[in-house]
Amino acid sequence: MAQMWITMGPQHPMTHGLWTLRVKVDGETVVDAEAELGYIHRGVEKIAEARDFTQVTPYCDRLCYVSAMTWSSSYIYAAEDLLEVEVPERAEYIRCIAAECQRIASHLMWLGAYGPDVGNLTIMTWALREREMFLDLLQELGGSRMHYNYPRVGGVTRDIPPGWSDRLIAKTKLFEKRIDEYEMLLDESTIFLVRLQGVGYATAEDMVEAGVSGPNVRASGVNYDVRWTHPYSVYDELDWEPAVEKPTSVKGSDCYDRYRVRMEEMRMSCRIILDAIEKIPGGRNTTYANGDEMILAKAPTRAPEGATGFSNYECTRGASQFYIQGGGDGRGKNPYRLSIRSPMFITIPFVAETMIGYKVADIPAIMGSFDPCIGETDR
Amino acid sequence: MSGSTGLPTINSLVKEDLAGLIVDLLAGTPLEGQAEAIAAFTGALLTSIVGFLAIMLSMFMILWIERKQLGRMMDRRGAMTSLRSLWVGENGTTAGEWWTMVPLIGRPIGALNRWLNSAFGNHDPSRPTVDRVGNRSWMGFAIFPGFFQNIADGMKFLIKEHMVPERADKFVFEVAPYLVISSTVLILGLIPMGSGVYGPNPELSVLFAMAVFGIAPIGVFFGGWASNNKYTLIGGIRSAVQLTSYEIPLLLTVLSVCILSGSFNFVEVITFQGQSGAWNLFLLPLGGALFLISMLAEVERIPFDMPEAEAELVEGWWTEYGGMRFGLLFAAEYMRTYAACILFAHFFLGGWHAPFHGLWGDLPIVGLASPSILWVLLKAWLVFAVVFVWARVALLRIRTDQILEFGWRMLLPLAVLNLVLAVVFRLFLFDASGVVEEGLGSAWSLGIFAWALPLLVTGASLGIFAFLLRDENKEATPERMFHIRTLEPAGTHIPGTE
Amino acid sequence: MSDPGQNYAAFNSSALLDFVGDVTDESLKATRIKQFLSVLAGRFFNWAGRKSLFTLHLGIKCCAIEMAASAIPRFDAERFGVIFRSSPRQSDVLLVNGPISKKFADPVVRLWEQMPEPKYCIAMGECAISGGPYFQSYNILEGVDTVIPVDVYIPGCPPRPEALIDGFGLLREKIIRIGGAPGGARGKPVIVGED
Amino acid sequence: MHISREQNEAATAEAVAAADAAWGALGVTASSVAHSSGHGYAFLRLTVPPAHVVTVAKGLKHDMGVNYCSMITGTHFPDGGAERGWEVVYHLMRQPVHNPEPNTAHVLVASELKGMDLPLEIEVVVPLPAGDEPTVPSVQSVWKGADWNEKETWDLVGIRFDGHENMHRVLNPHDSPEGFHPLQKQHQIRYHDFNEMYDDAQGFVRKPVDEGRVK
Repeated sequence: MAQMWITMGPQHPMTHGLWTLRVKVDGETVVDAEAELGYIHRGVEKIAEARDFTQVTPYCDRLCYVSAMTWSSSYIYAAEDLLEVEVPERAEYIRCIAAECQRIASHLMWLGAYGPDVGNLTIMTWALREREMFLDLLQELGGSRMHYNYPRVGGVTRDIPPGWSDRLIAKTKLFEKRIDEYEMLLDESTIFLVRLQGVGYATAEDMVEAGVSGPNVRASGVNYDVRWTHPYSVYDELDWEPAVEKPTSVKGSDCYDRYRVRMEEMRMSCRIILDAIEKIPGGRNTTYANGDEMILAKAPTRAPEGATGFSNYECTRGASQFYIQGGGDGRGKNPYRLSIRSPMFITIPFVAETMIGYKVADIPAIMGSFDPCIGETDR
Repeated sequence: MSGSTGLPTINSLVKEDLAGLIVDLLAGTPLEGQAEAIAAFTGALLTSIVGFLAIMLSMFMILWIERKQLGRMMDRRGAMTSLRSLWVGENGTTAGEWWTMVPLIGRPIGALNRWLNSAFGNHDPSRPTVDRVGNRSWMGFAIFPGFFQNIADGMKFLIKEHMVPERADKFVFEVAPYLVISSTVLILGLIPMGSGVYGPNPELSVLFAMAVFGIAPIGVFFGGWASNNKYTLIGGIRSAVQLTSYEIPLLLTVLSVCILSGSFNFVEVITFQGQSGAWNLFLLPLGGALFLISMLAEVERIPFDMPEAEAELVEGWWTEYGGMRFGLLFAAEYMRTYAACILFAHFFLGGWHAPFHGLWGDLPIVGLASPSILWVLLKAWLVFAVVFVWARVALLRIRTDQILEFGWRMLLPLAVLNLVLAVVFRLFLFDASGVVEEGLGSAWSLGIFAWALPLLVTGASLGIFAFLLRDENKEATPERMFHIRTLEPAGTHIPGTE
Repeated sequence: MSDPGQNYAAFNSSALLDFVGDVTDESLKATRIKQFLSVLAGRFFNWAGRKSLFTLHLGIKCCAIEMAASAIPRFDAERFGVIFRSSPRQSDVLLVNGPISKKFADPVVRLWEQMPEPKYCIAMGECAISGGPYFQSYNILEGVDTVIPVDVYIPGCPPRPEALIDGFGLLREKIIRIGGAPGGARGKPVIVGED
Repeated sequence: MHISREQNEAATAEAVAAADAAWGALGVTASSVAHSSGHGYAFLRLTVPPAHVVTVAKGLKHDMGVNYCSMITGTHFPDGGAERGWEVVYHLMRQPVHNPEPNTAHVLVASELKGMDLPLEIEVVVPLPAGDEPTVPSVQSVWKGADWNEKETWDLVGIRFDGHENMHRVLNPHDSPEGFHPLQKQHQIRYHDFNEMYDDAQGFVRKPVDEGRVK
């Protein structure tokens, strides 16, 4: 049979967003693949040049719609580096807890989207059912289901509401049991193992060379995590360690390893949450007023001319980085240039290369295991 | 069920009373000579219609079971559509005074509509969304909530535009659905629905039904190829490969059933199960499992739904079909599933025989209170709900090469083993004197008691199953146990590079 | 035989059908049964069309996640006949849930044209309505209604799943009014939450 | 568990010394700068003349173990003077990542890391002279991860990367006008007026069938 190009996308169930994967197939085997991006390029970097530092935060929420809290926090760290703000300890704790809640919600969204990729709809409804628990918690903090606009330059918008910590602990402990339920559905199924094991190999060194980061690298047996190499929040005070999966082959991690590492990471996030909520300064049952100095420090609105800010943040899909040059329009009120480093932008072309040699039916399994998010990719 | 209890059954009504009536009516007319033939034809036609209607009307039941069972297992409520809004309108908006357009009986309909609206209609239009989301808009009662969803789907497809892709092979594109649908309906025509409720009853009806079952893949392949779309092309090829390779274990299993029962005829297979004392499932549990697995593949449901693999092939081979063509294909798929369930009931679950009917089936009132059609339908629904829907909820989609490997390397040897078992049972362990027309048969007694062989086989099979089911300690063996055992593991072979 | 796709039978069956159709039509008209039937059947088809809204599985941006959330246990849009299909040929509703970039404007129009009539378009979220937060962007159209006629607008950034379900409810109410009217006569678009 | 501040400062100081020794003669200035957010960790900032970008990149890759190119930012300074009309900033990482043996994990322990294994952030600033065609040598051959970063920087900012193979637009439509790079400062956020937008070459003319029915 002659080789042919198949264009998957932009509207395709596999893509998890809006992009195009062009694969060249020989029968059922993928011979060549290339990615085509830019279908939801919104020009956030250009828009941000006409917004002041507070107004940029909602755009960063909307960069990655699955993990809004981590992306806006990432931007906030860059802005604080630029504006030289000292953040109160309690605010750092709240940000850390909120980010870990968001990490769980994001991984659950990944799990829910991965189910249909390998042909099971049940895990989608189950995972998204538990995701609602954490969305409710975040909603109490930020007031919205998805885009919270919660971190501020210098702290957080509001303190945790009364009774929130109790609900957080109860739901987290419930969720730890639900993870076992998912594993009973998936790991106990031979079909699941047969579909995922031995498929989509990628070694750690190749991934780092190509610019992949985050859980995808940790699945290959390396515990490189920005949260401990360049600790940014209170991760150096908490009891945790990065989730690592041991790959079974010299060819690196396969889809199953990447699935396992995300499940373990959800467990680790639960551990971080339970640890952090007990250690929070000011007590977990107190609620400070908006703008109290315990949760929000005074921040300047203008950046010094020529100053730069940079943040390196472990997002749910890898290291997200922001680079801001101050001193734009409005004499320093706006960023002069806001540059966003999206982990998936670099990962997607790498995944396209990873697929070569596998079957057409493996494409969604491999693609989904890397957890693509097109919102941050296209910016 | 024997019709000897004195009360009329469908069989006796059609075959005896109606035949007598026709013969009486035709007496004295020029057709008197052919009266017997006409009566037989009319009887066959009527029974066919009854059986066919039973299947077609209960089709909606299958779809409903799937929706509800799926919803329950996924922790959802599932479809809730009722007929009520046909008259009442959507909440917030009533249907208006449409009845004024109906001539003659417009006013009574209007009165009925007003009454329906006040009784079951829009009680609190100020909070429609809250009611909808909280599922509190169900004032009054609903019969089979969600049952009418499938009717709505089908009716909607009727009014959809018919589109043919510009570059498609139009003739084949149009013909392919009819190939699939007509062959599917033909199977249902051959399957008996109850004791005496069948139209044609050819001597080799099992063989004929399985042959007809094999026509649909051709239509699938035609449709996939003619759509001029790469997804449908791959889907069609996958379908052809999968269906042909699973036909073989399926046919071997059916062959084993026929050997065991000594006939290629549905009615005789079922009657044999009723008279010999045990259903085939308890004699050939392996055969039952093989039949279900290969039937899952034949009707292209999860875990064998590669031809329609949503994740990579959009909608598979029917991606380009819309409107009523798609609606019919969709219905045909469920008809095939339903036919598979009924076939399983016939081959392995004793057809229209009630459980333990040999013990109590002769009691006059009880025997009649369990109509044979209902038993067939109940068994088919049970098989569908327990096996087909549950598999869809709990399992994932297998890859094409794994499907083929599973079919050729595991199912085929097992099917041969099953065939050998059936031959051994029939040749050496069968006691022909134990086949009785009434009461408990003892054909498989081994000379001990009536259910000796079935109990033995079932117990042994359950033991083997439990042994295979035990949890392996996956941590103990670090190397992956679940690699596909192909010559070249996945990811190592790229065509054209050697 | 100008169009070989239409007449593949050896005999001309369409003439026969036309003849039978004309005769039946006349007789129905004469007895006023036609009006009777068309009102009742029209109601029935209208009910079917609005109770079975297959939605194209098209995820553009944030609202796509809420679209997925509307299918899960808590909200479960399938209760109302909203089922997501992947092929535009089998869909009734195009749910545009994100900004339309210049690169995607052509594909989205193509998706719309691939859907068979009667079809409806819902603009979900600010981006699809007007460009939303990206209204100033160099790469984003000012709403999907610049390229596709929209039936229902669901404001929100993103709208909650309840709002999406309400949008489908309003679409059903609209279908009661307009029926499956193809092309024109679609009436004004509906906006969720508007008094 | 985490990398301590002392380790971070030692690594940065060592890197500064190494960079000074290696490329001091080429006009490369190296300095250690501390972030003011987070825990104030330091990073290495290099200012490199455009001619020596590939030399420095190869040195970083092979001598200092910098294996990760995470971000390339181009900036347009229309009033930045003749020396700094454009600027390209490379953000690089040193990640101590090695392939583990099968069935084991390569777990790094912070207290045992030293020398070239310590994680490090590097910021390489390359000022470019003003002009219409800012050009910088490509580091695509040094880091694979720089490939799409350079494509994106060319697409959005218009910095040319000499020696970059297979350069094409990644975010903007392929049929964008030649020379349209939206992040250059002479472009407004949206410079089209409404009608222009739908009539331009890559935009889409309103469909006649929709005329009068929408908006």
